[in-house]
Amino acid sequence: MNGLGALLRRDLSLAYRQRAELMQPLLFFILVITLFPLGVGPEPNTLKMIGPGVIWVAAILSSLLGLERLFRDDFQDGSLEQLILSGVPLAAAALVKVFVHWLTSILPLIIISPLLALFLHLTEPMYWALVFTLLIGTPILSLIGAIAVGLTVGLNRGGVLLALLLLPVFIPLLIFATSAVESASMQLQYSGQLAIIGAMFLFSLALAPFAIAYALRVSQT
Amino acid sequence: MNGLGALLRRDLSLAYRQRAELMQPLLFFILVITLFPLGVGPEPNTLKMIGPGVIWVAAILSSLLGLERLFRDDFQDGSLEQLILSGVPLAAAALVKVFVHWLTSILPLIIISPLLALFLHLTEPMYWALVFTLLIGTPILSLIGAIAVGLTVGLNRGGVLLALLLLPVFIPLLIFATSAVESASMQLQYSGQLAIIGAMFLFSLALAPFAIAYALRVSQT
Amino acid sequence: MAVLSTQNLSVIKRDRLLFDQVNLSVDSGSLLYVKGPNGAGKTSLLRVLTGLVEPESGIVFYQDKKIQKCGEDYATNLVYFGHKLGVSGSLSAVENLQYWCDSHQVKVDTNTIYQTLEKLNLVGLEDIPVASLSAGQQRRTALARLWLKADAKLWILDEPFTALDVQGINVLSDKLIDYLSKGGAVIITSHQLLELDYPTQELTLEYRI
Amino acid sequence: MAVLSTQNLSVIKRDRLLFDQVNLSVDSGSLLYVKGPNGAGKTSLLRVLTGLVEPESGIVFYQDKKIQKCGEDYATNLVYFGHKLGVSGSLSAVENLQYWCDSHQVKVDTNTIYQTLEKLNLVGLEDIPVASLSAGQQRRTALARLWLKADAKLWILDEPFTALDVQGINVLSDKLIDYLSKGGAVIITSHQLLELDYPTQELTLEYRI
Amino acid sequence: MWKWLHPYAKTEKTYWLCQTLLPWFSVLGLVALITGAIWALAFSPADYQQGDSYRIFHIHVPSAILSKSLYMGMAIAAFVGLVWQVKTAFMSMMAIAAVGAVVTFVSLVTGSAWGKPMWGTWWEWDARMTSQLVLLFLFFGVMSLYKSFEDKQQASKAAGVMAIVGIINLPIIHYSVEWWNTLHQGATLMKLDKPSMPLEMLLPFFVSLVGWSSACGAIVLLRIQNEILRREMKRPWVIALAQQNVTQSNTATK
Ligand code: HEM
Ligand SMILES: Nc1ncnc2c1ncn2[C@@H]1O[C@H](COP(=O)(O)OP(=O)(O)OP(=O)(O)O)[C@@H](O)[C@H]1O
Ligand SMILES: Nc1ncnc2c1ncn2[C@@H]1O[C@H](COP(=O)(O)OP(=O)(O)OP(=O)(O)O)[C@@H](O)[C@H]1O
Ligand SMILES: [Mg+2]
Ligand SMILES: [Mg+2]
Repeated sequence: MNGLGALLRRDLSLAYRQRAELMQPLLFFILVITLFPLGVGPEPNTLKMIGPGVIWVAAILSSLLGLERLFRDDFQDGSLEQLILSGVPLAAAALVKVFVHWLTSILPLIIISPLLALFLHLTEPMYWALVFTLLIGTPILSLIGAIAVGLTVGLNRGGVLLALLLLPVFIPLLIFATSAVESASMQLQYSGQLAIIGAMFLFSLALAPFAIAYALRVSQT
Repeated sequence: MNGLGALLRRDLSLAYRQRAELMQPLLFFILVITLFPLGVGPEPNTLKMIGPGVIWVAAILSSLLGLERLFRDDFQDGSLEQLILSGVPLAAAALVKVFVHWLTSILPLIIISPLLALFLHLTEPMYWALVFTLLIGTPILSLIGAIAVGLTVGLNRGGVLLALLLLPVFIPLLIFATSAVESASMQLQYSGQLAIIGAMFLFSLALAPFAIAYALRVSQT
Repeated sequence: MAVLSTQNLSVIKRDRLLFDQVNLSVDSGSLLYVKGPNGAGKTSLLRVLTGLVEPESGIVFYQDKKIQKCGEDYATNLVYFGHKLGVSGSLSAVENLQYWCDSHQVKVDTNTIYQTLEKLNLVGLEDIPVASLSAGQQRRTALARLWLKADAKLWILDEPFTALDVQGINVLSDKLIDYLSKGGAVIITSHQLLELDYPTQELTLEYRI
Repeated sequence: MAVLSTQNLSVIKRDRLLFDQVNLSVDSGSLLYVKGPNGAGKTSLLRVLTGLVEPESGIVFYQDKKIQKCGEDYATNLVYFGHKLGVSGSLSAVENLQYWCDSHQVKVDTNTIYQTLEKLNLVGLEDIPVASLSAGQQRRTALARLWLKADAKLWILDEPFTALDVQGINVLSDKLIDYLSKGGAVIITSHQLLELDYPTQELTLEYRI
Repeated sequence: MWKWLHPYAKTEKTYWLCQTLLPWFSVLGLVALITGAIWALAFSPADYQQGDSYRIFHIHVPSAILSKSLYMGMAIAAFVGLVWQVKTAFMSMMAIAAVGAVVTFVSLVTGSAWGKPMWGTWWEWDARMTSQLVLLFLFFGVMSLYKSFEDKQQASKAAGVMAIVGIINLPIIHYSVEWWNTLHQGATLMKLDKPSMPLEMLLPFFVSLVGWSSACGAIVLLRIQNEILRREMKRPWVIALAQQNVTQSNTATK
């Protein structure tokens, strides 16, 4: 436990040290959402219609952006091999690292999304649906993405694999999420969609850490 | 000259070695554009209206994705200091590197964009306008982005700065490009917009290499 | 009971057999010096011994138990120091060492860390990012682990003397002898001649093409 | 006319004066050995001499001309070998060296490169990515530049012996003596005792806190 | 150019130059700001369309125009610093950066406050607003880039390059209204032909513009002096200056 706590603290303070880099997904997110009205035209109805899709796509892209860095530095400077040799259960350690990543680079997106939802003229129920789906849905991206990143950290070529692994997860996620927001815009229930996303989340939470740990061990060979 | 040719060959073969990583912006681009109809709803008219904006925003974001890698590896393994000491004019070398980056990670996007334009129900004149604006416009992104990457290569935290420096370029670029496509959709001339984008391109082509070279020299201190 | 022993180890890299049938055994208080030219497979051997890499065939035993079966027991009794330092450049020396100790279940307080860094001639540099230290100073930072985890049963050190100046080499050599005489076991590689005033077991790997 | 000379060089890092008033002069055929403990500022000095870093004050002259004014002339007559190797891991040794030679205006054909690599004991490893070589083999790859650009007037070498085995050290030492006796100038740092059979000029930097 | 600049590459000379300029700027700034404010708020007529809310104009427009001039000033300082290796130019660059950020922020806030009664919205993705926001970010960017380097020499150079590259944003701010026909009003003052504004609105505006400029100038001068003192703390002339100040204040208290 002590070891995991130390890892948590260290990763958080590393994140703080490199906070400029951490801003990246956030700025990227803001960028997307600023550029869209400029590119698409500022018509409130159009914006409202495409708004949830834009925010979700932007969130997915931003989370991809930082993901590659998740194990790269640790692999290159040898911290990863020291972690593997430390006796801390590797799956748990992987989970901690993914958690820190989510906390520092995705949670901020969710926190500022009300502001952006305003810009895109979303209504309040739509906004709440958006936040709920983001809160449950984005950890899935981080968890599954981390498997791909772990598999390729030694090879230095994560790109394709990352996309291939993530695509089958993205599509249902996006469909359920936007359908939830749509239901909300029509004042309907959307707990069904939330439940499905929640199930996906629990499933990946249970299995992904072991896959990540295995991938990291393989990277050392 | 010989030195520049060697650099070109070497960067191309490095790109080929890491082709899996190169696929990343392309996949990303496809992802955005296929996800959009899913997220927004498949109504042809809406899609057609937002299409050019979406493609342009997607191209901008994808080009950001690979940019950070432009000088990072060379800095870390010391190839950059050897290049600076090689006697090859550094501004020209920077231009070659930016060119290879554009060629290998942005040109493919432009090449597949007809396919994607189909998904978004663009008409043929719109499509041509899109391709022309992309062809002239995206090098500007690479050139200006490379300055930011050069400035921060030693810091290992390019993100924020990249976005900051690029935003002022994005805005007019996006405005002119989408307005060109709009003109095309109404069968109007759009050479005016192209001319402005072309002027921006020539301007950045003339000045950016020196700024990049200077930034790279500063990174060695 | 040997601290570490192996049975018929062999390792293949890129279809090339680096070594096979390596049987070694290191007891408490003894020093094994792995020699061999560049590319002989010293690093590969050491990484197999730590368990980071699976050998092509053969078994590694920690106190007569397969290392895969030992779980945390082996981890808490091992220090591995490889070509890569395992310190992150944006954290300071103290932060790096504090984290390392915590994650390796070593109890130390910050004072001890400062004192250790003082022994290693890093006074005044404890709190700046490791990336802005000189090459030798970065390695000293990583080597401080040997002082902090001196109750481990086994140290596996891959070229620990690299980039150290004469004073650094002396400090480290003294530490090694001190550790060995207190019953520790050391497996070491070095291209610099190992001039320790201590009985040395040698294992020479050849460079096979 | 000295190949390289300096006038009142001083360098500051993190508000600490590493050294000041360094005046040195290296003639053709002479060897300057820069000594000093870890963190004394040897690497910093060498990087200033190459022109990569601007000193806080002072001037570096190449053949009595400021190096900033020399342009390509200095570049074509210099080989710098630093802590970072300057080879990219995904390219093979031959590719790396071919590129380096082309960009440094050195004319060689592939055969020469293969022969050089053979001298450095890298037979059979010429065409695999450098990243999968051992630590010492990677350094040998980078050192091959000294063979390929032996007509440069000046070599600046920062710890070239690191990670080399005994045979490697001998090969490199022989090359250095050969180069010096043909009129080359060398500035070198090393923590391993420099045992060259050649008159050596020494410059010792102190570690100032 | 170099002949003229050369003496001011020395920090001490620059310090005394600032010292002589400072009172002029401060007095002019203070007087003009106060006159301008009273004139604009109390005497100048209300707009026939906008009523009294148009009076924000007297803060919004000077600050908006000044923000661009400050950016330009910063970039010029950066250019001088990069080309002629003048340390004091970099100090001026950083001195201007913070002031510029504040002024830009003021223009954004006042614009936004004006937008609410005029357009019924605080914020819109209008090209001018967006590019003005980008200007604020650019100021922040220069400052944060400067902060993230340990070595201040390196930091100045990097921040300088960034400041110069950012100039592209200035024409964009100006022309954005023409390119993109949305909410923000086109050029009314900065036109080549006759300004389309009554003189009794224009005059107080110019007075406040002068006031804003001089006040910012004064603050920049002060900041340059501060930076010089901080960097050269250990130099003899600074120590002498400090001792002189101490003895003066001592005699004053006695
Ligand atoms: C957040 C919102 C706003 C921002 C960021 C903003 C920004 C600017 C900027 C940057 C300028 C200087 C342009 C130049 O020098 O070329 C400017 C000028 C001006 N603004 Fe705004 N503005 C905002 C809202 C408003 C509103 C609501 C009004 C009034 C309806 C307004 C009226 C003006 C006028 C009259 C000028 C002078 C135009 C000229 O002569 O160039 N602005 N604004
Ligand atoms: N990741 C890898 N992939 C393929 N081959 C490798 C890899 N790492 C090492 N090798 C090969 O294995 C051999 C042994 O490498 P190793 O690093 O064990 O040598 P070493 O004895 O430690 O050498 P040195 O003294 O240079 O550190 C080398 O010849 C190298 O070519
Ligand atoms: N990038 C940097 N930023 C700040 N300080 C640095 C930086 N690089 C080096 N230093 C400081 O400068 C001093 C000299 O470093 P340098 O690398 O020149 O030493 P060195 O003599 O080469 O040492 P070594 O023998 O360990 O290689 C060190 O004390 C270090 O703390
Ligand atoms: Mg090795
Ligand atoms: Mg050094």
